Amino acid sequence: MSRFVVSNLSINRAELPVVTSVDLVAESAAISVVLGANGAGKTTLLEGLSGIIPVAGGTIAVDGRELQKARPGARSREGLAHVEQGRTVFRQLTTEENLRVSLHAGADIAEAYALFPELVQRRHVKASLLSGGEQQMLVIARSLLTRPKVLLIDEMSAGLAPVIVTRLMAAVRKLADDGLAVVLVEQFAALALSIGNRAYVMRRGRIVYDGDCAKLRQSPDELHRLYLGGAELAGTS
Amino acid sequence: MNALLTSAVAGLTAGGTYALLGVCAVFTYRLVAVVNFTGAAIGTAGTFVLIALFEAGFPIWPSVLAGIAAGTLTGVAVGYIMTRWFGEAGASTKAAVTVALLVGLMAVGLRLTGGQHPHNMPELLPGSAFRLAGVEVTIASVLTIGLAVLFTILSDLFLNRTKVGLNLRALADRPMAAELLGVRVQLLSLLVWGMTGAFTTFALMIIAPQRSPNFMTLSLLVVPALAAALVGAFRSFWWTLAGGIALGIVEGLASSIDSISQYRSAIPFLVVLAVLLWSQREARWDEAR
Amino acid sequence: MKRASLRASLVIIVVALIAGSAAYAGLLPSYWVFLGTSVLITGVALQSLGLVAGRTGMIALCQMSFTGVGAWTVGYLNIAEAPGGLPIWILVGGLAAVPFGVAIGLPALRLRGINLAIVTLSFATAFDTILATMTYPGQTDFLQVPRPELFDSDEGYFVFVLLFYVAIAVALEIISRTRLGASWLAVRHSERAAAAHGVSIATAKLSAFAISAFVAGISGGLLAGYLGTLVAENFSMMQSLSLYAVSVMAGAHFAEGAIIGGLLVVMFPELLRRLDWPQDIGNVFFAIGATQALASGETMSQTFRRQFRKLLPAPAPKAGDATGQNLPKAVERTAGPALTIEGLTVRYGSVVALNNVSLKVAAGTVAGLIGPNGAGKSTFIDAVAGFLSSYQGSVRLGNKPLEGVPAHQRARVGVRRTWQTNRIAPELTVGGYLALAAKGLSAGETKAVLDWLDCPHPDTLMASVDAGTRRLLDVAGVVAARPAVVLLDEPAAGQSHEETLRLGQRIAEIPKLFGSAVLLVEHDMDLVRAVCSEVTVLDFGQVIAAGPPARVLSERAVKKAYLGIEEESVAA
Amino acid sequence: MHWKLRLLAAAFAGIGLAAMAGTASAAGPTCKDGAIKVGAVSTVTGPADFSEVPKATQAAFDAVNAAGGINGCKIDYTIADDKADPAVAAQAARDLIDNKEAVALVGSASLLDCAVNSATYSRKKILSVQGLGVDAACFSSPNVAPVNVGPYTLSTAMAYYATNELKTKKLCAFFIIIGGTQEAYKKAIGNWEKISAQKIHLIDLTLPFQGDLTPYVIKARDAGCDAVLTNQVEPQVVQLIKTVDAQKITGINWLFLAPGYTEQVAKALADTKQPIYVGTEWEPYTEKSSAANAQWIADMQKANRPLTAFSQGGYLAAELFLKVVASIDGEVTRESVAKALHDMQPLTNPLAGSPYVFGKAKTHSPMQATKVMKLENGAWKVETPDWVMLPQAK
Repeated sequence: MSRFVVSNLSINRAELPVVTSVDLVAESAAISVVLGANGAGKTTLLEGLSGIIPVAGGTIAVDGRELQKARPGARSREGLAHVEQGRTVFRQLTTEENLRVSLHAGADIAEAYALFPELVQRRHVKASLLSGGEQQMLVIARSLLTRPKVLLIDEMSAGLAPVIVTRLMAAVRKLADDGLAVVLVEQFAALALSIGNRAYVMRRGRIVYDGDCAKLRQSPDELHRLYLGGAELAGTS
Repeated sequence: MNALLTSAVAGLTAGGTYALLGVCAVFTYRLVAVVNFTGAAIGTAGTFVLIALFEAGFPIWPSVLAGIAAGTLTGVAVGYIMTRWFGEAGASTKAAVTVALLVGLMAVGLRLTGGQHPHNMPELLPGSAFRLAGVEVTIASVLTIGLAVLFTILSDLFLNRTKVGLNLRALADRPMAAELLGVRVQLLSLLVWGMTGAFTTFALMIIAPQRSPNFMTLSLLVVPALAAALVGAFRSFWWTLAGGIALGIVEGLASSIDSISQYRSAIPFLVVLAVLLWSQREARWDEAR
Repeated sequence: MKRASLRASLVIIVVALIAGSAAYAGLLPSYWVFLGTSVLITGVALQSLGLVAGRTGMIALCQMSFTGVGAWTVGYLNIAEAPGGLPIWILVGGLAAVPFGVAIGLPALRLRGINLAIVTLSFATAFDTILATMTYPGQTDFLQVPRPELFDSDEGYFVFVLLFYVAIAVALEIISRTRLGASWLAVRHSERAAAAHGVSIATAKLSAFAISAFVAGISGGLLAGYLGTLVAENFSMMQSLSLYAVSVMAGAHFAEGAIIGGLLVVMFPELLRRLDWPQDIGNVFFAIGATQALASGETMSQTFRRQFRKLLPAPAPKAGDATGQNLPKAVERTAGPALTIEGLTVRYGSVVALNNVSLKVAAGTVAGLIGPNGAGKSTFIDAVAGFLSSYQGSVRLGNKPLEGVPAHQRARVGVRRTWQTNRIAPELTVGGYLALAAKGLSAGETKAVLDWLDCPHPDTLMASVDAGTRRLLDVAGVVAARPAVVLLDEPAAGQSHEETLRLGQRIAEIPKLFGSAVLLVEHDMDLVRAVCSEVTVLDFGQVIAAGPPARVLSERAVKKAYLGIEEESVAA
Repeated sequence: MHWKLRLLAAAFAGIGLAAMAGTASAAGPTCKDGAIKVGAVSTVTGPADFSEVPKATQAAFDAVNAAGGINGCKIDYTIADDKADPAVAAQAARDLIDNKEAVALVGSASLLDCAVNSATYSRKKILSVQGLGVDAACFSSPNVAPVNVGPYTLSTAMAYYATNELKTKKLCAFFIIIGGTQEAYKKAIGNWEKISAQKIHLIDLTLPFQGDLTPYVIKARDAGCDAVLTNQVEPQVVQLIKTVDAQKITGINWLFLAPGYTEQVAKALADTKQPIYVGTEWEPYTEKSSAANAQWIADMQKANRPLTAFSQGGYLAAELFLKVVASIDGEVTRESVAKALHDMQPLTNPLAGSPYVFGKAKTHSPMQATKVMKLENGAWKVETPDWVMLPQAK
């Protein structure tokens, strides 16, 4: 059973603190949802976790192994997978080639096709020609083939039609049920909360809410306030 | 007319060289995003290792292998500098670094090889392949063109048929995404540098006897090579190949016309200018800036 | 002339006076005066390279070719016994190099970075072969380029060269503080951002190349008088390459950087000779130095400046040298729509980024444009400000259609924008940035605009300004130009809650104080609610709601766009 | 004709020597601080290495110093490297003149010393006994007189040899033009046309310093040249002949200048059947048994210096300079050395075919004789045991 623990993490961008003192936990077979409006620091947080940008302070640990100093490649080999926002497929490569890049020993491409059967008939199509939803499936499937323990997913739903988003959310839930620890960053709160276990809400680089997903779903006003601001509109929390 | 044809054929040797070096430049640019001004200098370093060993009395083919190894190592060394300190830098900065490295490499190279001091460069494959328009087309010139074609085909096969090639293409497409998937980015980059180092070295070994083997003049073959690479827009191997050969032929033609013959070395400049003005007539804004 | 440039120029002149009189009074041995002259001539060449490579950021590998043009011209004028003597010939030599500079600069309008490096290197090669076939005029007849009588001795010629050096250094110092100088730095940092301030990229690049070639030509003329006769090797490609390495290493766009570079070029061989070491170590050293400078991102001049600043107590910004009261007068605008967009559609290949979007911003108001990620907000601003190569629909400023007007012209006629990411050149001062953004702003007005937004003193270097404040400076820049319409792209991103509240108040004041209508793209709903009178909501490139913020933000479609699904399912 | 000239020269030299001997015993040169300071500007690093020239000069001076110097004056010799960089060359010359206070420059050998510095030498009134004049200015400056024939005179001489001895009817000339040598080579061919009353069949001044030579050899073949004269330096000589062989061209005599006369060239071209001739600057250095070389060989071997053509030049410059200094009566200064060189009588040395004289002329090209070598089976053979002396053009 894997456990992903982030404590007291701070990240600066261009000398400006963007993420401040974040504590976050993702358990095996569970989804930790990170919510927040744009500019709250969610993407920066994930980039710090996977090593794209350096962290200013704090620790990141997978099963007790501290990774905050390792390069992104090394973190990946330690079981940390990052699905970046913007559907970062290798555009010039076909679907199958995209999958083969990440194919680690012991993994099988069939697993990817099993998760997203839609991709089978597109296997020899250049990734740049896939639809947005297919591309998103491809990057999730791709990171799965690195045999991760922890899966970080950034803004999976951005720019996708709701029916696709629902499909993707179901797939992510299945991955968690199979034993992965998932950190799901989302701007669209409702669907994410419906599949998540633990919820975090970020605002201006800090965690302003840490609690149960189900509980947050019950109080849409609270969610609305955390999101769109304007405390005067919300009732008591 | 016949004289023109003769001089055009005579330019083939140079053309093959430009093509091969140009293809190597494109290979480097496509896979590690560096416009490499040290390309020819790296190969020259390996070539001079061959010359040194040969002059010291070692048998030729082992010396060739040692020379290629040296060229590969030089390429890896330059690549190490580029990936270690300039991995995240912009294309312009990377190009500026290779310009600075070229200055240093040439100084070191001239020092170690003694400038115009004559060297006994063994001809790897002497002789003439066939006669065309009254000109003996040498095996070496056929070989350089052949090697350029071979390199083009091999890199196609390598990139499209092997796992390492696949990883390289992924790396060139999205370096960060590749690294996030655990692809060993630095190692792969060094591999690219080593491979181009080996190929340029071999190319320069073939043509060095037909040029004056002087460290500086061989290093500066990078100018027509980059011109050829521009013809291929730093993307297409086949266009680069064609561009390099065409450049050699045009230079050959120019040397038969007395009035412009003296200014033959200006031809790469004109080609560069024309190609760029044409290919960039639409571009308005720098990418991402 | 501005105070700062006056001060810098004075420093240059005083240092020059001391050096000149020391040399002239014979305090230095003749040999050292000779070397000093060489340092200055190299310094002039380095200044020219610093201009194009350092300030504008273009890789120029043919600088010595321009120098050669100047030198050869002086040689011909000497043979032709042209009137005026050396000083005039040198200036003519400089002018003769200008067409070459412009000719190389012309492709640079379209080509950037690496391509320019290839062009200039192949030009240097081509020039090498041409020069090699041309004997220096007068060389075969031993006709030397004569020095002016007054400056014939070594000491005299040192003073002669010093005069040129100082004149060029002062001129470049002054130019660098004008809008033209700021535009070079801006183009280097971001061409788009420069165009958004109304800077013509063509003018900026061509002027840099032209002035650079002129200065390089002058250094060639000075060299002709210095050595009497020249050879092609003086201007070979290798010289250009090593000069480039030195300029990267020393930071030749700083006045002291050019001198440091000159000292390196001249004194290094001297040092090697005294140590009895081989001369070619020099180029290896320059190569390592340049690589190190590129890796650390800091040239020798910058290192020295940093060390020097550590030694001095930080100068407190002088308060009260300009009062913050007199904001520039608002431009009177007629009521009615300031900006009208109708049926705007943008396609990237098969993807439709904006679909038939219509929007009006009334003069004297602040309008908002919101929407989730990927809704097309930035594309919208790009289209309106002229940064897309094509779009369908119409954009009208007042009554004037903007179709076919390039970005920098749109900025000039009254559409100004800010950027999501910071694009201000870090080498600029705060005051220099405002001068770039708003033509003809007085010192008092500059200070007033800065005070209004709590921005730092005009003399502060941008590199030392934190990212949050730079975002405010973005806003200060566009409003100071007092355009008809200001497009603000997420100005509050990265600001604290308190700062955002303050920024909101300021944005609300813009129409009244500066006469500009504002279109605010923002994610911070508090801010939008606080300052906008009208809000338009985009989702998937379509307008899904428009109207007063209180009403729009409570609409179901908007909540759905932000929260992903219908309100009902959230409640369920 | 030739022997008369030589006799005359020998006679003059004899008179000069006698005069010197006479004065030397009377007073002889004196010096401040026991040293005569002499310098040389040479290309040591960079694209070429000519350091063997001044190093031979150094060896000759060392030998004199070891024997007690000239009249007790030791020679303090400084070699300055110019890296083939004009700026460094100018600096080096000024350093020698201003700081080292050299009285003369002896044994300099550089790609560009004369072109860059002869103006400085005029201004500073210092003379240079150039060990190896390379650029055209070495032969057209009032302050420089090289001890070698030089590429321009040698071009004329080789063309003269081609018409006189090889009976060439269609002589073609291909020249690399670098750094303003175009006029000098045109003049060299012009001189030959005057001497031989023939017209050059083809002259091409566009030979590339680097690059493929195939178009040029094809051009020579198609023009029907009997003989081709080129000024290529060592590596390109090999390149040219290899290109000619690759094109299977026969029936052309290939004439090169002194830079082609090296053992490396002979070795690299051991297999070729092409008739290859080179003109030497001095007595052929490969002739180890030649009497003319005896003294030079002995001195070089004593100093452990290699026996190259370059070292002949440096040695010759030193020997000639020493004789001139020995003739000075009084303190050896820049002025007295200049005066002695200006007033000197022609001096002969067995290494050279012509007597050396500096004199007051506006230009100096004292050496006018060469010996022609032919390449046979990887070794140089003397083709003309007697000097090929260039007659004065009418």
